[in-house]
Amino acid sequence: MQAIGQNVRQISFWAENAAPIGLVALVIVFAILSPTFLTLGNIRAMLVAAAILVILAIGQSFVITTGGIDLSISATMTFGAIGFGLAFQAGAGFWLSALVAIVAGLLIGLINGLLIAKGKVTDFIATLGTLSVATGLALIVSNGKPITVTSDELLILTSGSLGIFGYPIILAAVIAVLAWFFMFRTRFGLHVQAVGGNEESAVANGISATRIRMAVYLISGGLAGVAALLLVARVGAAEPAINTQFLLNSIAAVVLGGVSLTGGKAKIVGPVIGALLLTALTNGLTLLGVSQFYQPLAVGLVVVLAALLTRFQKK
Amino acid sequence: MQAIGQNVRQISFWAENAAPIGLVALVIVFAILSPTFLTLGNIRAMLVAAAILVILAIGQSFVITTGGIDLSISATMTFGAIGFGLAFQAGAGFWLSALVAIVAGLLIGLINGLLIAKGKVTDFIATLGTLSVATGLALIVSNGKPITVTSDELLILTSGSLGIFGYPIILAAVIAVLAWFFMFRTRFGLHVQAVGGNEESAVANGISATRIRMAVYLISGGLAGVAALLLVARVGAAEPAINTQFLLNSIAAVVLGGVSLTGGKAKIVGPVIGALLLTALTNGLTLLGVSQFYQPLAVGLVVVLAALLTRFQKK
Amino acid sequence: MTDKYNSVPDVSPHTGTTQARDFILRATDIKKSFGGVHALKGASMTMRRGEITALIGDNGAGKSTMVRCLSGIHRPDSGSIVLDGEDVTFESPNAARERGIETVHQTLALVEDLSVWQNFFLGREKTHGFGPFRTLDRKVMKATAGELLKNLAVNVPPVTSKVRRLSGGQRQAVAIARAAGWGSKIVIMDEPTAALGVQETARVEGVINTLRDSGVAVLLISHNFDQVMRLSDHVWVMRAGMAVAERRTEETSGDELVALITGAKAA
Amino acid sequence: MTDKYNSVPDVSPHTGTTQARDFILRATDIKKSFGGVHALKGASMTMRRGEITALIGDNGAGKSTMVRCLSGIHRPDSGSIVLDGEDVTFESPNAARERGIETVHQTLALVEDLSVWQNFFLGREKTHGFGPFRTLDRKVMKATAGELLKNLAVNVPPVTSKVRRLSGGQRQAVAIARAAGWGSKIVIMDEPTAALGVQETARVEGVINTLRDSGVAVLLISHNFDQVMRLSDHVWVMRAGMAVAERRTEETSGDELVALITGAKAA
Amino acid sequence: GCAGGSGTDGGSSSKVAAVIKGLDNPFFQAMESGIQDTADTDGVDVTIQAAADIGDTTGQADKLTTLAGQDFGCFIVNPISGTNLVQALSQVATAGKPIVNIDQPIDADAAKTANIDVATYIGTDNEAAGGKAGDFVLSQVDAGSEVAIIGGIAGDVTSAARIDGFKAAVGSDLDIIQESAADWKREVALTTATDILAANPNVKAFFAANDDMGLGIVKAVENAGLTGQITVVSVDGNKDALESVEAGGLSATVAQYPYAIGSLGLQACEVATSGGELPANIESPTALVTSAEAPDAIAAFPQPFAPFDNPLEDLLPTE
Ligand SMILES: Nc1ncnc2c1ncn2[C@@H]1O[C@H](COP(=O)(O)OP(=O)(O)OP(=O)(O)O)[C@@H](O)[C@H]1O
Ligand SMILES: Nc1ncnc2c1ncn2[C@@H]1O[C@H](COP(=O)(O)OP(=O)(O)OP(=O)(O)O)[C@@H](O)[C@H]1O
Ligand SMILES: [Mg+2]
Ligand SMILES: [Mg+2]
Repeated sequence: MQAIGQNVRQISFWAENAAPIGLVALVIVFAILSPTFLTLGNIRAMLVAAAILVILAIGQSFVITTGGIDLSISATMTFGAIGFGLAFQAGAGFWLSALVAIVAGLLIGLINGLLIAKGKVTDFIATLGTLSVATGLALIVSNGKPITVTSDELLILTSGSLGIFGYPIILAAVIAVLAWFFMFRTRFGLHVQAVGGNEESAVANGISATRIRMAVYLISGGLAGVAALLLVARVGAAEPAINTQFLLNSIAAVVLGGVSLTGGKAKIVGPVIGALLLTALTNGLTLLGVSQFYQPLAVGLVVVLAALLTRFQKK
Repeated sequence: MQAIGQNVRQISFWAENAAPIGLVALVIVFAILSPTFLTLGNIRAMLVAAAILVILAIGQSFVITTGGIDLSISATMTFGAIGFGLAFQAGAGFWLSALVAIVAGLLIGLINGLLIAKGKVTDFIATLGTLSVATGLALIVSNGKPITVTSDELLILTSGSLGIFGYPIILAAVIAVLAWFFMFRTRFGLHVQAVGGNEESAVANGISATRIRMAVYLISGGLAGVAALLLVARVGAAEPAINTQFLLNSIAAVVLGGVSLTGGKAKIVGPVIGALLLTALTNGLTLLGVSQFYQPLAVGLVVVLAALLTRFQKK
Repeated sequence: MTDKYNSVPDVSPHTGTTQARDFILRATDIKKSFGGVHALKGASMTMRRGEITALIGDNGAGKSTMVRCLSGIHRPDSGSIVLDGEDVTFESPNAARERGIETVHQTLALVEDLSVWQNFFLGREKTHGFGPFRTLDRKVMKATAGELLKNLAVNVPPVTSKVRRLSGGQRQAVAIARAAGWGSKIVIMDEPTAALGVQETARVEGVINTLRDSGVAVLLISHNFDQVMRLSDHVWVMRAGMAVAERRTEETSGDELVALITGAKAA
Repeated sequence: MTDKYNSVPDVSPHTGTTQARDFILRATDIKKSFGGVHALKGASMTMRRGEITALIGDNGAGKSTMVRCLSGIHRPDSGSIVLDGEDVTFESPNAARERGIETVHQTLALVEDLSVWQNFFLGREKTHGFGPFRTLDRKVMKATAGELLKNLAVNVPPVTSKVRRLSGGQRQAVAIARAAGWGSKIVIMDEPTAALGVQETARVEGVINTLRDSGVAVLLISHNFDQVMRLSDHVWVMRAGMAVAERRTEETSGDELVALITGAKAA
Repeated sequence: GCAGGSGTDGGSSSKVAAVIKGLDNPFFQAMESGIQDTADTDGVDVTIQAAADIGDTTGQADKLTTLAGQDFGCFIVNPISGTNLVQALSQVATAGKPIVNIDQPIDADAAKTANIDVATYIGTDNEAAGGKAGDFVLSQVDAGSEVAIIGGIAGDVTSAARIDGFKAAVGSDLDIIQESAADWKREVALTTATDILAANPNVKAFFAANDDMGLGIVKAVENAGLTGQITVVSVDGNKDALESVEAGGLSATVAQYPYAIGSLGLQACEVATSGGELPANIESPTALVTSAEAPDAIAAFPQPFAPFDNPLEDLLPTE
């Protein structure tokens, strides 16, 4: 107790925990302002809504831990969704189509990995390129038309739940637990952190930076494929439109979660909470009936404030 | 002649000059495929269309030279355009309204500068925040409505020309020359490069990294304000729409121009050519009647290829 | 031999004659913390005109922090610096340089992507013209930089080549020539030969002697006792953020210095 | 005394008795270029069982490049490395380590954001469990790291603290303890004491002697002649990418070594 | 704000929630005004939310889900795509609250699968709107003339419907030389149109999927000095487009009267909450506005300029 009390007085305590503190603060404010906010129904809805962003943020977190960035993540999700839609339309059934979505995501991840790890192209530019490429491919293969998908499995995925936890957020939670396990309890995760912290030293100790980089972009692509499933389930169709919002939000969630963009410091819980925070923010603003025009302003201010806080983190 | 001949055999020659080589290659390809491409009319139109991107790329180039990035640049332009529109609507006249646009851009630049230079917030996150903030502000103050602007001065700005050079591209060229002068012939420019190259060393030599960073974000914001003028002149209205394309293209232009995202290496001509290249690419694809679906793919491939080339640059 | 830690050595007991005005620099009771780390806990030291003063101590003793305080990079939390009899506070590295204190930092403080001449004049470039259109006087700067480098380097690099292309020794030469080239009163060198080979080390030691002979006071930080004994006139010993002892070089020995550094000998 | 540059010293003339099997390592005619820079132009050298071999030379002579070739970071463009009588090529640093070559790099090769024990086992972590769910055996690794560090450091840092928080001396201790702790045949140390204070340097020299006494062959790169003369049994001299001379330490002097390094003396 | 409601708590509230497309487009702003103004006149408490932009399918669904948990008596939805709101709506349907679908129709199959019963659909067939534009172009240019189409973001549903309608109407009578995407943006459309004009000097007409892009094309035509020689038609009927039609810039716009759609939507909710029966489909007025009709249209803006028989008039609860 006392230890915590002491901690609280230090600014770095606030900085390390910007995301959970921000989340708690938001919850308190919204709970006071809106009676609906803390109802079970709304919490359930919020969690389901957060699932896609949580999964993307986890993928992004692996990439950012190595000091990279994946700008193609939401375009990859779109591409995966179209892959699912086409496979399903062709009669492949749910499971095979899901596989196609994930493979499509892995494909873009592979291209990113090859460009960045083997081709030594700057992450920013490589993924900016694949953003365009994935978008173009999604448009071309779908002929620019949304593909309506009606599948029992998808219906179960969207509407099923255990208590207040809908299946999407349960899937996201399972992924988060696995991600945490791999990041902090296996050699692979340690090597991801080492490459992000100091690539030269990692290489001198026999770690293959090339393989690690390949792996994180594959993870991010694969998770974008999984997110594509939830996306198709949620909107009931595979659409070739890009969801730019998801890209910026996935990065914001990771940074709000206390991960430095320079790499080397891994976090999984932080980005998950960051994603929840961003979702709660839009949810609360919607509940309060705040005009659409003020919402980007509010999101921007929260991001900037959280970033100002995180800078007091201990090195 | 011989020196050039020798150079041509070295891969770093191609890498250093990825943008001009790419531009020449594109021009040759398109000139063969489309008889219209090299007509005076089309060249004039292309140059005018490129002006906004050229100006944004120059602003972005200053920021990237310090190792930063300005994600808010296109949102700032939108905000500046709305500033112009509102001032003009309020009867402020062209020149005063233009001043308002530039001041609006400088304002966002100032916020970026304060957050990054004084607040030590990561550039990526700070400008991601101001992207949202500027977008929100533009929507709020304009009430989300486009503001039609009919001004003689704007008309002259869009339609006037000297030979095949329309006034917008002349304005962009003047800005490019000034930018080159300040970057390579003044203390300020040298200090920008020094801060980007090695901030600690620059500070140890008495350069104020804080002031330099403030300055580059102000430059980028101010130039976004100037670009806003051209945008309003071009479409005849100030619209609160977000122009994400301009953001990604401005960064792509700078990187195609051979500027490293890690900072320290300044270029002005490169980014200008990069901007021309991206404009020529869309122009050519449209002339050839390439399907809209294939255009993102083509742009993505060009970006990736150019990035693959630039990695062979000499250190 | 000084009476206590951090005594202010106005009149140094072992010479008996040194007057305050002989000290070109006197730093008194300097404190500096970084967050929870107290790098300097009230350190005092002096430098005399025309002498080479050595500053020695274990890793993390606070030598570089002291140097950074003297050269205007850090501002001490408390304490005073008297330069040439005048109380000074340095707002910036440039302020220190304008008062005649040049520094060769442990990290060299070069910008790799800039050329040799640009690094040479970094932060105090020569310009011509007026107002915002003052342009860099490139010709003059290149000529001056080339001139000054010639005295020092074994293989003089072209002044227009980027520092990135230089070898470690050449870089060190650029940093030292830069500091030595401004006709200043004090030159501080933080481990200037740590990574240098024999030939380069000999050159640098030559430059240090030349500086002294031309009346410049030199502060030399070094872990190399032979070098300290060979070059310096006076030695200050730091331990754990304090200056714990001083000696005339001719009156001490390598062994005594080791004992002072490790704390085996009190002061 | 060797007949020519880069002669392959199968039987070293000045001892007359050394047999090929006494060499634990023999690198022959190693070449390595980076773009246009020929860092190694056909350098040869040997190390003997249970001896400390010193490698000296000016800045940029190619010492670190040689070390990187021996430790699997670089793959030589040509040339052969014979380890314990067996021709080897190292695909990766791990391959070299598996064959018993440990290295303390000039840059230390630590990851600042990882803890001491994580750095200690970096690249060869101990795990338990099976398949993709093999987990790190944190307990064992922490204990081992703590144990090995205790022998070396003056102030032993807690094994769970991040390397970022350690002082320069502590970091060096971690890097050296890591290399020394694996019961290997050869330990290479690239300027292990360059930035260390007196106490730390003494400790490191102690470790080097201990390693030799336990039968490990040590390759020591150093600019410090006193250290080389004090510690080593055999000295190789590099100049401009070539090994230009070798001496038994007891048969040479600092002055001769300087002459060999600078090229004042032919070989 | 949403204070001062006349809603009764529990059971069937008379509060109305509306979720529409992105407000960064004047079309949807007019729709919002239609809903808000009507609510103000009728004393209904309404909450309006919009997607972040035209591509924000999930964001829109999230917003609807958020509102679905509150005590609204009726929901007005203008989905971005045919299916993106279906899942969120199933919750509304389960609670037995009426759903009024405006503008973009909800995919019928998906609605059936999810057991969603849409009280009424109000809107204009986007395909029909495109068709009207096509008919107009046919009447303006010679058969076999070259015509170019500029759509919204590649892959957008509304854009595709309008373009399909246009193509169906012109059939093989005109030569469609090119179809480009201009992201719904004026500046992009301007650049694209300029390029198309350069490549195809014989192009006689442009069709744009919304007014903003239409105005960009007008500007391109003007820059090329071809004003009056090239027919430019777009869809929406925004104020600045009407003004351009009047001034001789745009040749015509197919007005969809988003204000009227919004207004009808709210009235439909009033009918539904008071227990009235709604027709399954309500066709909101559309009209081709050429320079002849433009002054009237501007005068009546945002209301429809032509007399319009409101099918809900008689059904509305009397106060
Ligand atoms: N910027 C800083 N932030 C935090 N701690 C610092 C900083 N600079 C120095 N320190 C700490 O202050 C102490 C003194 O460091 P300093 O660099 O002055 O030592 P030094 O005597 O120069 O050592 P060395 O011989 O290794 O160069 C060390 O504990 C160091 O970690
Ligand atoms: N990765 C690299 N890329 C390009 N050049 C390199 C690289 N590594 C070393 N060199 C060059 O090879 C030459 C030999 O360098 P090396 O580091 O081996 O010298 P050294 O003998 O260790 O010098 P020092 O005493 O300064 O450590 C130098 O000219 C150096 O610039
Ligand atoms: Mg130091
Ligand atoms: Mg070396």
